Amino acid sequence: MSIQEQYRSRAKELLREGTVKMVIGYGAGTTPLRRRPIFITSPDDADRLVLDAACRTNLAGYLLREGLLADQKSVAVFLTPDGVRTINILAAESQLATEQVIVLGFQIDGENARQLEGTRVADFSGIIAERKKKRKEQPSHEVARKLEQMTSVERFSFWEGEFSRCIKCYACRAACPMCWCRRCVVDNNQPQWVNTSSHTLGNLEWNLVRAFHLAGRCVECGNCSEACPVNIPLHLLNRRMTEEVLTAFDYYPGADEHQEPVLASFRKDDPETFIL
Amino acid sequence: MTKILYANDLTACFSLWRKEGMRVLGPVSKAKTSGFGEVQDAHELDLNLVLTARTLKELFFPRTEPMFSYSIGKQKIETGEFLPSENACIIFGARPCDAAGMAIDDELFNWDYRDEYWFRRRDRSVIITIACKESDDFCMCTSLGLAPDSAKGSDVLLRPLASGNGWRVEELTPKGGKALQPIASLLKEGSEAAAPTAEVPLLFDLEACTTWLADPENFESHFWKEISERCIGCGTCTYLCPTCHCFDIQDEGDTYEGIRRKNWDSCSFQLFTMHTSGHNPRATQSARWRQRIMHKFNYFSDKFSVNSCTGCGRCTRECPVDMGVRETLQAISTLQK
Amino acid sequence: MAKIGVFVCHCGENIAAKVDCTKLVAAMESHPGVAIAHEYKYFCSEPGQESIKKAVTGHGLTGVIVAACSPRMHEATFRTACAEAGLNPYLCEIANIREQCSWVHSDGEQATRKAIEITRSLVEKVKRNNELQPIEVPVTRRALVIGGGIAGIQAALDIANAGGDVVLVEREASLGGHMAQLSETFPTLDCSQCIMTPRMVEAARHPKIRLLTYSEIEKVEGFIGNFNVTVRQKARYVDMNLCTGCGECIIKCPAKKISGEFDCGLANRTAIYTPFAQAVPNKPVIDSGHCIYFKNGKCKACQRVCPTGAINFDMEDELVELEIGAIVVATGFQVQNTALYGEYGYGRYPDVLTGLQFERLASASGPTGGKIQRPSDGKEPETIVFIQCAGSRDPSKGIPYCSKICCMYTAKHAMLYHHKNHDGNSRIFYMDIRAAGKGYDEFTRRAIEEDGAGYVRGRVSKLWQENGKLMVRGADTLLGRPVEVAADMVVLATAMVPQSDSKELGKTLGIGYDEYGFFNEAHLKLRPVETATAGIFLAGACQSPKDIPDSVAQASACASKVLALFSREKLEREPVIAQNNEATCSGCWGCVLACPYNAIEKKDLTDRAGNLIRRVASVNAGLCQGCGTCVTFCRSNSIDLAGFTEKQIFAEVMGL
Amino acid sequence: MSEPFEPKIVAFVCTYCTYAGADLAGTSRLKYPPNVRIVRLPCTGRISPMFILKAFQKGADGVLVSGCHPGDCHFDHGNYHARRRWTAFNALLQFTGVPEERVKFSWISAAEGIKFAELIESITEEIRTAGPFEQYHKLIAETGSAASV
Repeated sequence: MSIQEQYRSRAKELLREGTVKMVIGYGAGTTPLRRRPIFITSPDDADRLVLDAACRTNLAGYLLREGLLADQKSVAVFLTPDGVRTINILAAESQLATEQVIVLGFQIDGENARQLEGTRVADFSGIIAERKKKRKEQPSHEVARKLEQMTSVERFSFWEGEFSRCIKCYACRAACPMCWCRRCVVDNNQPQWVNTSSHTLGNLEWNLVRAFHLAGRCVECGNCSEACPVNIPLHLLNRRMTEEVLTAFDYYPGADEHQEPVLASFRKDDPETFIL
Repeated sequence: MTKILYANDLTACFSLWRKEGMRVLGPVSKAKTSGFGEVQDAHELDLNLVLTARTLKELFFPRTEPMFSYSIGKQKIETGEFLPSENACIIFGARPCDAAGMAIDDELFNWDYRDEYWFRRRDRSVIITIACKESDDFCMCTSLGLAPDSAKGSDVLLRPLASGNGWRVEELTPKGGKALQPIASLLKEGSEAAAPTAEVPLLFDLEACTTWLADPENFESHFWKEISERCIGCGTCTYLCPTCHCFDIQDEGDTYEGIRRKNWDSCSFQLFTMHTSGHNPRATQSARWRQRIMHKFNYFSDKFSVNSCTGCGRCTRECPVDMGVRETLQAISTLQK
Repeated sequence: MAKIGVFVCHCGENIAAKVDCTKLVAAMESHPGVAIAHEYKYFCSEPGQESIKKAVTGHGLTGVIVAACSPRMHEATFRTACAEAGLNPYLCEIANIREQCSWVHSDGEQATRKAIEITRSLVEKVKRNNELQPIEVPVTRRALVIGGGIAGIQAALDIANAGGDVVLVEREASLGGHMAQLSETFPTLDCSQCIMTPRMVEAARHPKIRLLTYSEIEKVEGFIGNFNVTVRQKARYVDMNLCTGCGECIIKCPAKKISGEFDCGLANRTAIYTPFAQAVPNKPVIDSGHCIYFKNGKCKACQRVCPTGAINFDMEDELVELEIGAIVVATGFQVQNTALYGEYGYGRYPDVLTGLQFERLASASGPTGGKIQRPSDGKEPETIVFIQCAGSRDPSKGIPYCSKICCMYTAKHAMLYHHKNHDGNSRIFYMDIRAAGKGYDEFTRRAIEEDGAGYVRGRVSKLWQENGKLMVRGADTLLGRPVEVAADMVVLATAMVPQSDSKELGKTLGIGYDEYGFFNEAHLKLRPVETATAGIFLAGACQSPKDIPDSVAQASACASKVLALFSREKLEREPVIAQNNEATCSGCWGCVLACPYNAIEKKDLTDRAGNLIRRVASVNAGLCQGCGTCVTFCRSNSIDLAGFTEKQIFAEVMGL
Repeated sequence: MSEPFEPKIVAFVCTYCTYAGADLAGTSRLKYPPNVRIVRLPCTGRISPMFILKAFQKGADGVLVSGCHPGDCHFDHGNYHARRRWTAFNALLQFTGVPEERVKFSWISAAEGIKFAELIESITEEIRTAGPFEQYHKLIAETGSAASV
């Protein structure tokens, strides 16, 4: 049985038994190469589920849809290990209870989707611990490395060019499972800390603030860069933040559901080489 | 016999226009995205694109635009204007769907008052459109009553030659004719055949859709929630739409001085209709998606007798979750059957 | 519409000599929202303040800026003046153009320009200031004293004698703490128990003191003046009301070979026991860990002999809820775990003792009746080696600090030994002799000069047993040669360390502690008995190593702080506190984690039917100290800080 | 001749340590360049990264953020939280090309009037040498000019 078939029958079973009220997964898209998020509530519809290497979107954010989890019933979601980390962070930040989440875990290896064992987020702690180790050893992104070698003037120009394209559609925010604020800071106009205009200054402010707000919370799922209609390499900013919290505080976002937010906690011996 | 512009002459053509004080803009690809930008040389253009990612409307309705500056003194308030210049501008290589969008928005911007920012730019610009010989999976102009060679909104229409060497030139407006004068020497008489235009399949029955939408019974239909369940509420579809025109007025600055700006806004945003009280009449994303569809295919056409969609397909093409006008209208036509 | 008054003070020549005050006034006069701008020689003077008050009422000012010295100097003065004129004091801000402008810049023109910018930015801030009302909180006039050693007893008695109610909580079965274990005390050599016991009795009998022994702090909630404390009274299995303290049960108890804590393991006790003869309350407790009945369900010998039927094996822990206004923490110290010093043979050789064990040997009420005898064979030692700094001042053992009391008690030990054994030899290995204190240096000199204590400056490197002797090898650094002493007994001046669970108590109380577990004072020099948490005070060795006089002094200081608090009807606090916007709060609890004061609570938002909608953060105004850490954490800008709101700071920066 | 470049520096400081340190510099009559403008906050914990961006928007060429030494925070651990934020934000600023000399962080106690004066002296000099923060100034200027298309 193909992995897709296995997961379809698992989804069917979960729905039929009433274990979950909904399965959030992937379905066929407008074109053969596209996948789209779908929401299955009846076992008969489970055959619409698709699972293959084209399933890239992190679906975790859909769990926060207003009212979805309010009835205490469970929902099953197709999640990669990074998706599971997302759930951990959302739980750590009290946005959902992990008891309500059934994980349909998978991983994309090249051209194939591979099944991951486990039902609850806690079942994936081993895989996540492994990923932390790998992340530590992983070299910076190629573009990031190039950037680090530039002078600050060149780096500023690079980002000025990238941010100048931003149209402030906030697709990055809408696509990000971590952007669940009831009111985004940019939507607070008393005072208006972040300029809402999409001139380069306003765009720079917006993108810096977003990256900062994601420090220690980003699982590097790539939803933001994928969503950006003008292809700003937002992931570079978020990856840099992840590398910073990893090296400075040995902090891997989403390690478990009890992890304290990196910026709401501290150690007395945190590094401070840059402080005069 | 008709006039032909050969691709080889394009750069020369551009310098002739520039000599007349006209700027030349056209489709360019830069940093993994594409849009309209100023060019000096024909090689800078990316004419192979089916459609630029960003639309023509940005040239007339920029995403952020200063309207006036102000400075508040103790005794008086001073203001300064930011009206766009009237320097002429050639837009070379627009697509018919984008050009049609500008004509549709002309109605809007000249409705209860004449929007100087829009019309100064419209009046100074000449849109030279190239008919499409190729389309992609998302194109749907035909379903909206347009075609890959529609003339709507264009001043000049170019039809690609079958040889690929140039274009047959069709002058559509006096403004277009005037723009062709400086390059008259480069327009050769000829009878070379044009390449066939792209075949864009009909995807839905527009009339059936508008009828369904016009029925008040359907306003509260379950359909809206189902069709938009995955919508994440970003502004991509609206910001990349050639006709979406909503904007917000923002004062930017400090206590003494600042600039009043006109910024794009989107009905997809929760904040778009949020009241100061905290009440939001369009509280759900499905209500916001319904608004977008209703506005395009019901309210707008009620007022201006034209739907505010040209079938460019960008809403689907660029949607992070694979939604768009296409899926919704297709689904509505199915409901009707 | 804002009507701001700007008052530019010359401060004599202090400001006016550098800053062109007339120019500053002119600049402010033309600034939007400024109704008037005046200059004057000394605005802090009586006529200066009067002129501000007159302007406030005369012009109906909505805000006041005094451009003068540092707000740390006269903010209170000018705010009071504004309040007297009917303007909410928090609508007054100070532009610091003296300490941070005229005094530090040489160029008058530049200083003037800077003064204008400073003042302007504060005008922008004050336009957005809100009227704030001081927060009033009632005061419960009952103090909780944690720890029944000398510090806790002293604090409790001082408070009670002044009329305050006290709850004195001691976790052992008796009051007394470490001081009750000591033999004699330096530098006067009076008997510790002789001076301690009357205090213990006084505390126990005091009508204003409620004594809870064998009890521990379970939970602390609330804030200054209004703490809610839960105390766990551990089951004693002896009914305190019925027990007469006759001691029959102790005599009959068959479990007799339990190492006694009070005698530091030098003597045994029974399973039902009083910690020591003079215990207060002098009523026994059953150690359920060693009691034969609790172990195998049979015995009850004590119950059978008890004439009043006071023994109750079914007793359970009780939780006592207390309303408390102030807390004195006096939990003391413990002696460092000697296992750290394997090289000194503690635990391996029975005649290697800690200082505290030596106290028990020397004590008239101790296991030997005050005779200095070797635990191994009961012989009187002919030579004793004392090793100072056995733990203290040794970063490699994790204790870089000085335990402060060891120099003195070692001198005392040597003295006591020589007094009891005139032919004895003492050798004291020391690093320095630290004898600062009234009569202290005289005391150590006396030990050396009159009693013949033999001081050797140097460290001990090795200790081993040979032919029934404890061989001690060390260095005499003054003579520059190694020394080897054959001793009969070795006494280690072990370090004073915090109670092993002090960090947990610190967390329960919400007070800070250092890396060792000593509690942090609010300011080492200026607020040594207060903690950073208002209403919680520190006495004795729980804050740092201390001797008896220091502990008692600090305890009395605590009492005066508590009494000062109790002398007030209500407490007024600066209203600079955080406030949360419940409409935008998403309940992520980052603020809850970040708050140093546990001042942010989780609040249920419910609909009219009482159904939970969601949970949001809610600031407890009594606990919040106004640091604003939560504000910066809050990504959605939901939480804000009165007096330093986002709007105010934004305007201040944009006004620069 | 044009006027020599005088950098604009904005300092965000906590009231208990660095503000008091700056006062001490004053009462000690130490001299330092007049380029710095101080914004007083209760604690470094209250200093948001947004403040830094707004200071730049107001044309600052440099920003200083300063508070109590670790362990000395009046609010027990506001500065420890601040330090983590700065670590992340500083990395972000540098990654986006805000030069290291434009944003400085320091611990200055109430007793360190001299350190305050010397630090202001040295960062003013450093920024004077680096020149105006032109790249940022350009972005500010753009907000005041008409859209280019």
